[in-house]
Amino acid sequence: MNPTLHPVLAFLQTWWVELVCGVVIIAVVPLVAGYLTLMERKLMADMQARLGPMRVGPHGLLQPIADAVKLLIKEDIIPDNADKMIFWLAPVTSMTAALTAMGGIAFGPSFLVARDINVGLLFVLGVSSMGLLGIMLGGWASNSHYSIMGALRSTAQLVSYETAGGLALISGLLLAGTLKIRAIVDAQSNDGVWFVFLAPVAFFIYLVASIAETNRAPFDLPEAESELVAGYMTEFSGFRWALYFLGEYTNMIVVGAVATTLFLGGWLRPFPNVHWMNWLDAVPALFTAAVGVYCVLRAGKQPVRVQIWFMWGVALTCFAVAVVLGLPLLVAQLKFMMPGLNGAFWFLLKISAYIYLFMWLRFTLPRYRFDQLMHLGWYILIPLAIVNVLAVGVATILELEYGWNRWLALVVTTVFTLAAALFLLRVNDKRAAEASSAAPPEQPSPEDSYAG
Amino acid sequence: MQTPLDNDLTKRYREQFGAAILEAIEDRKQAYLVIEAAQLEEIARYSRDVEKFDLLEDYTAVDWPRREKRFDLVAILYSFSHNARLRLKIPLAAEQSAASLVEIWPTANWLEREIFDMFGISFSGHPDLKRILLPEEWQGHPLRKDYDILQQDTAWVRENLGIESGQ
Amino acid sequence: MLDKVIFFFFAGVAILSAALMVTRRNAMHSAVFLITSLLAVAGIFLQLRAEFIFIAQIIVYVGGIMVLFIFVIMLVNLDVALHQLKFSRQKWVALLVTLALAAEVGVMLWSSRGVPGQGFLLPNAVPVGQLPPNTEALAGRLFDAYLLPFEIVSVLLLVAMVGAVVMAKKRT
Amino acid sequence: MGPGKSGDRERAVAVKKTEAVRRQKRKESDLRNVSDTLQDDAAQKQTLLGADELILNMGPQHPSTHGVLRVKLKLDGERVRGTECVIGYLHRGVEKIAENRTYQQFAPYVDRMDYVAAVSNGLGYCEAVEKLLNVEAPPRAKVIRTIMTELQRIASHLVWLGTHALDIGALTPLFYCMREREEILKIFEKYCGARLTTHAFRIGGLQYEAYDSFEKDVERFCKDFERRIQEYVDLLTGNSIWIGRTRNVGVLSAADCIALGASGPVLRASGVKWDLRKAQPYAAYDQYKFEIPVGTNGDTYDRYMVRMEEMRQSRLICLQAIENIPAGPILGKVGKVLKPPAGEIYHSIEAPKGILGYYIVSDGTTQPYRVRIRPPSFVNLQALDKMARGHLVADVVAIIGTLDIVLGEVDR
Repeated sequence: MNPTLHPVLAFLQTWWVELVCGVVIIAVVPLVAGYLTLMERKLMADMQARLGPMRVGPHGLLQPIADAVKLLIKEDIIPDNADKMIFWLAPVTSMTAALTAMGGIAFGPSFLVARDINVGLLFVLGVSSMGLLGIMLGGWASNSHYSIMGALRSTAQLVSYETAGGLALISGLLLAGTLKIRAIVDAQSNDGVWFVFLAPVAFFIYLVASIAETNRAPFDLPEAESELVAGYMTEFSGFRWALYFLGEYTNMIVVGAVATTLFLGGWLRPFPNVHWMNWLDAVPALFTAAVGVYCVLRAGKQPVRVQIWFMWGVALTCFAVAVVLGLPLLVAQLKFMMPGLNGAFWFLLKISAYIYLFMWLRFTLPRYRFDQLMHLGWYILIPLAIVNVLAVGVATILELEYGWNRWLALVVTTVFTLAAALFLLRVNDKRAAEASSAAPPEQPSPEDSYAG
Repeated sequence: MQTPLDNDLTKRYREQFGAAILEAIEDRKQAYLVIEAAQLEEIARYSRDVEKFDLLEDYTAVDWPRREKRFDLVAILYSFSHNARLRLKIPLAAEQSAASLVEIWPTANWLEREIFDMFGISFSGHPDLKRILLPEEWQGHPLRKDYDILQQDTAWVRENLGIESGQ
Repeated sequence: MLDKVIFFFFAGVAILSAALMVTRRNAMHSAVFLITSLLAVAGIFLQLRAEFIFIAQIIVYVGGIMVLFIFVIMLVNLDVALHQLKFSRQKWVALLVTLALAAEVGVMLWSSRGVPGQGFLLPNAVPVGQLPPNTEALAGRLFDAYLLPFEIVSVLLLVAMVGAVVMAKKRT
Repeated sequence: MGPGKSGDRERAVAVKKTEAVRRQKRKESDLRNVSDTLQDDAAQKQTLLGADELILNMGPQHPSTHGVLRVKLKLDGERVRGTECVIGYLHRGVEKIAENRTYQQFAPYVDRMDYVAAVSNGLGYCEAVEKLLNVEAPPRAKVIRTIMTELQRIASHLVWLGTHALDIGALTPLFYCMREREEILKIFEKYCGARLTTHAFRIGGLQYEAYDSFEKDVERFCKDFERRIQEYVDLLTGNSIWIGRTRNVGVLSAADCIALGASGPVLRASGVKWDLRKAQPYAAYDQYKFEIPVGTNGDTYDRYMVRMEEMRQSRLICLQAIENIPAGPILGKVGKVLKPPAGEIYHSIEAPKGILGYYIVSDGTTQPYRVRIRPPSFVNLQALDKMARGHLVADVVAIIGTLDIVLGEVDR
């Protein structure tokens, strides 16, 4: 054997799982992100009394692929006065950060993407926050006013809301007592309760902060299309633009996964420790089977033969998945597969619900103005998050040192935090009332909207 | 249709400004005063402050190339308190400029710019008198009667749009 | 073997991008190379199985400090800096400092030749599984043995933060 | 083939030359902009981090300038220190065209000004010419005109609401508004065959009799519309983000409005209870009961509330009008050739966007000697600078939206 080949083989032997995972992430996540866009468009259409994409494939199901092809073959424009190197680098940075963050996530007890590293959650947070660099560099490199304003807004916004979101996560981590993804879920399993019920305020803060971190409405100021055209992406077109979008949608999955892991019980089913609720284990199989049955019923009503076939195809896939999910329930020898399969099902379901909430908010709410956004972040969310960390810490000590009932301790602290929130809102309203009673600023006030 | 008008309003104007009110006419139940351009600012101020014509509803011009004084400036005033309109007509010679009304009615700003753009009448005292609808380098004033409907500044079109004129 | 490859890769990237960082005229390019350099150092930490320091490096330096750097570069006018001489009066001082540093490294290499098993002073990674989880270890040390210094540092940071806010507010 | 080729080459050279000239000019005008800012007074030079003021060109291709409006914003950070509107990209010389067409021939052109409210434009023009001719439209024609115009007002306000909400970031109301507008456009289509630029009326009355189910269609729309308008209210009126984005943004006092000539809902939102439909009734408005909604602060939120209420009032007018459409002829006594006696007329109506005035001078021939159109959007747009100063970029977008301009009318 070739002597130089040997270490390579040894390398592959130890690291093949990680390599395969990397390939899978790069191959699958863009596809998933593409279908997220389709899902978003369909949902938006449904809420806006229209149909959404219908032309490419049955019910527009091939639309993301058509979009990708279109974006790939579009002319690649780099503006004359752009900084070419950074213009090239920026979207790549954004997407690399998002995809790397995926590596730290587990989609179920047996679907750990890369490794259960010791700093799991921190890794996901730290790496995904590097996506900001891509946005800033892209905005700067475009050499355009709209881009640079988008980038500046984006920086101020992300730095502010990452602080709030990070503090909210600390509240959850105090309850879990570990940074490892699997151990966090195990902690919730041992306690028999999702942390969202123990620290509702923290979950709410993380929800708001994660919307802001992924630049989604009503916090989509960096790319506010009615103000800044497309913000930092104004000068990007074709596949560079698509990379930014991939990064954004991947980030949605990442924050959804983090929230699910820490607050929504990860891959645990509802009421994980209540035995008479064990029938919930059958839900995944029954759910997919029901989707299949629905497809069969709808197949007859499709106007075109291709669509009928397609519906049957979807139905058969659903039945196959239902069988895979259901077999461990029936066959005792296969029982070991159940936690993994059902766990993945519940996990994906929770992420989908989280992302659905994002989309729903986007179609419903108007956009914040920049000073209002900063105000919300710094005057309400961050103080609230700090109070909440303190309160949860106190509750943990009360429980560990003084033997209080955990629930009692947490109820007391949550009430305390909510009182603080009310106080903040009251102060805020008073400020707003004062500001509005004063005349509108004729002379621009020296207050600087980027100062945060 | 035009009949001379001699009601209270015109009497008051005549008392105030005498010979500056050249004519007072009613046309299809609408009153207008023909006034001297030199007194335009005073008459406008009087109309706003004393007669309460607080809204300058419109300000435009009409070109009469064969007349001695070529242009008519037409200011249409409206009074909220009397719910009444009054038109002021200011005859102007070809190269004569009128006093700007921006100080009295800020809305005159763009309206005067449009008159300047379309007729080439200049207003003294206007803060920023330049073309508004046409490009700044355009030659000619389209609403003058000697500007044919098919005419255009072909040189400008060639230079700025890079096309030969379609006409 | 693999550890060595990874180490030399990251070390090379770190040194190369550091050199590029100081020689670029464009401040934004310098910032990008500084980020690369910091990331490479983070990679070395990871190769040493120090996950916590690795992620702290990324969060604090790349995600925090460099973001602020770039933010400032975006706000100020770069054209002035572009036309200034890069290495000006202090080049003799710089040379002196460099020589001193090189001498120190040389002495260190020389004196470590007797340490067994270290060969070319390449830090050997401890095999996986033999280390305690280093997040916990670090936290233990910080909140146990070094509690007082830790608190002093945090008070210092708080003071700095309050000072920054006060200075920013002064103009109004 | 030979000469053609050399001609091509010459043309290519000429194009290159003009291109160079153009580039030079652009550079010069850029420099001019910069020097403009430099000349500003020293007090304004105190900007963030001592950086220079930023000139941001918003438009003419920008998603929320509602067409080809170009606004030069002088910015300090995101705060607006001054604006300058550059308009005329859509200038077609409507007034010049009028002088070269007969009275009837010109009527369709007015539809192309405010193309979102073509019926209102037509009403103003037809009534102005009727006044010039001293004829009057028969009562039946007047009532149908009123219904059509009020439907058009609703349609115009719907377009405003949808786009205004979109500017502020609410995506969904636009589609609901378009859904309702579609119903109105269907009524127009059934009535005269056109949806957008309808040319619905003729000088002296109407050309078409109302179709059979006209009343029924209008009634069904009006009945439905009450519920639909509640949907917009649910989505926006109480929403705290919406209130935060609109309240105290772009405040215009009543005195400012009158001085700047701003009319229509902008004026009413400042607390002036004035509507030409009441002040100087035209068409059949004197027969119907309706309220003039007014605001108190003159901010963007008040303008929103005023326009919402106006839609409700228009709906009530329509419902009253279809109850009793008088029978009779639809076209008054006008000749085939219109030759108004020499003289002049000014007639204005309350278009959805404000006072729409026509000043027509006749020299006794079949073609008007001069037609001056007082476009509400053009005059209202002038208030932008006053409203936007001291606000943020995002507010400029909201203010352009709340002024409800149509560039076809601004530029004519």
